[in-house]
Amino acid sequence: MMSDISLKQIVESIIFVTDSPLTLDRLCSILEEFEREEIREAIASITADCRANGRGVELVLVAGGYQFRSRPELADYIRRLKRVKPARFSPSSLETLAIIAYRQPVTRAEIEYLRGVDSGGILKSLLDKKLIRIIGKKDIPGKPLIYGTTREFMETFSLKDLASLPTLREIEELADSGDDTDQVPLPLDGTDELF
Amino acid sequence: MMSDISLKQIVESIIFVTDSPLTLDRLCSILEEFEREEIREAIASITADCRANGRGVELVLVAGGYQFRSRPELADYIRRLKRVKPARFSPSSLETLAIIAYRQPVTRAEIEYLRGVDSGGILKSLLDKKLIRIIGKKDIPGKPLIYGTTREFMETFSLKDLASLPTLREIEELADSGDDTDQVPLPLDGTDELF
Amino acid sequence: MIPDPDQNPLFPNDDSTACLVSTEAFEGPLDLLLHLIKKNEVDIYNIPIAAISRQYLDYLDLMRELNLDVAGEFLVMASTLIQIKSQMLLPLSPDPETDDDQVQDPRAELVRRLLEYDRYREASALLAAREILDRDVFARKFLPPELDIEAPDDALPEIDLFELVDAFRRILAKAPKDSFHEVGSENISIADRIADILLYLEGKESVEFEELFIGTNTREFIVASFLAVLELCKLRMIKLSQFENYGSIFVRSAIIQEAA
Repeated sequence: MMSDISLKQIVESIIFVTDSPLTLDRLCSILEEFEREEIREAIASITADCRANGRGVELVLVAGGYQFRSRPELADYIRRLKRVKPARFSPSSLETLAIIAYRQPVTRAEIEYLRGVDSGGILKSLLDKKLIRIIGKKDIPGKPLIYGTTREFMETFSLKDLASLPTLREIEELADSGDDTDQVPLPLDGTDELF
Repeated sequence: MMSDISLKQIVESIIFVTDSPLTLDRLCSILEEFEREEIREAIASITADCRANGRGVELVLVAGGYQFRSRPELADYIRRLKRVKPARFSPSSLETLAIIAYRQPVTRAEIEYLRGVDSGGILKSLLDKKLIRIIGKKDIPGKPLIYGTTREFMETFSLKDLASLPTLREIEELADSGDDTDQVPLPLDGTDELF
Repeated sequence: MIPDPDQNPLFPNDDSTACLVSTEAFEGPLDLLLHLIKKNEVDIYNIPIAAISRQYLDYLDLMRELNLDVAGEFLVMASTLIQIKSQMLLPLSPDPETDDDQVQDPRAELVRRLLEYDRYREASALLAAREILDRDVFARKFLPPELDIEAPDDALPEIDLFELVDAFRRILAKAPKDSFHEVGSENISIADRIADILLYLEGKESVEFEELFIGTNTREFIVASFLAVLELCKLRMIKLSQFENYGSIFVRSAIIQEAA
């Protein structure tokens, strides 16, 4: 065992990075060079430290495993984080937005023809986000709605005008230029690093 | 303010549960009832505690924000846990990243002139990994795309900000060359591709 | 640098092709040249071009013998080297383009590129040595379940431009082939003009055709405006009318406005 690394630090960091409670069994199998009893002691010591030092998180046993959790008294503060979580964009919204950006003015039927699936729900959500707008209705039978992008769309992507959208050809050039993506040669024993 | 809850605990738990580095600005907006200076002090105190108490994690400043990260000495143990392969970078993607990081905003033609090889595939793969992004188009004939690094790049390489990239040695001036600075404009006319 | 005892200092003899170069893959011609310069311990500001070129070409031969593909970039560099070599044979004369007596060394640009390349290679080593996330250091990249909620519908998305274009590229790759035309920058500026024209027509009974061309009077603008009008006609979003031969053309919107 290395001199300035303690088992306690190892256990703490392993539990820290894991997204679900870690059982003692699993910890023991990962740290097979340590005794089960040592690992149990390390956990107890970390738990005690969190309390003694007035930490904002505690090590708790949930669902049979160990996990760091924020102290329940702090819940009110933690909840404030909710509001600032940025929206993630689903691949289908991205697809739909891309079609509208590049083919505007475009009707729902044209979008669905390109995507091959119903896109009503996604159009609704893009309208809610103010990334697209209804330009009007086409004066043909059925009077389909016509969609285009908004000023908010330009701001989101920091675009001066639609002409500053990269052209498809520019992206295709990247994709086509050889297969020399950075495929790393396979390491012989699967563990060694490149550098 | 509640009696047995300290700002330090609040700050620790908020940074702890967030999945990306938290800027001081955001912390201040979440905790608007506290002074910026108090919050700054809490961060400094947590940072010092992590060191003094021999913790397995440390509080670091990356990409302009604060994040808890495992200590580098513990990497061997944590890797045992992760089923995912550790981040790997081929020499060519590192070379390309370095050029983009130090010269941004930079065009593909400039990158290829500096590297001496076609770099389209690598650019595509770095874009896919979100380590670089398209900043816009250069206002020269042909309007080539210009590239820059992302927040993810700074997070990945543990950089506080772009200014903290390690300084490169100056190039000794050639005897017969003039008054160039080290950011020499490349002899490209902007339109022609090198390869 | 530690001299390699197997290698003679500087260049053994002119016809030697036995200059052993390791077969490790080089990143490119600049990488290979730097390797040769360092291996021979020559001054980068005073490269013996003849000798280095010979070794460079030997290496390319070796690659071919080993049935390795010699990328085009290596060949381009080979011809650059040969060109420099022949320029070196001529007496150095002052550059006729400039007034001063400065003599341009034919190697100057190559040297600059090599130095610059070496510098970025060093930079990439510095990057590689940093504490890399998910290799040396690890962070929590997940939110506790109680915070991991869908963002509200009107939240601003976090996407970048490349994702958007790449999504479009993927769609076109799998879309029916007859459904699209090349999207070039001219088409995009047409899209801009279409949006502008529709906005201009909004709430107006009709406008004169020429009015749509008022703006920056570049050729590009006029062409884009014209194509935009054609496209809008084709889409039946505008209607054109003319009341007398050679008279003014009037444009009106054929869009039924949505009640706001």
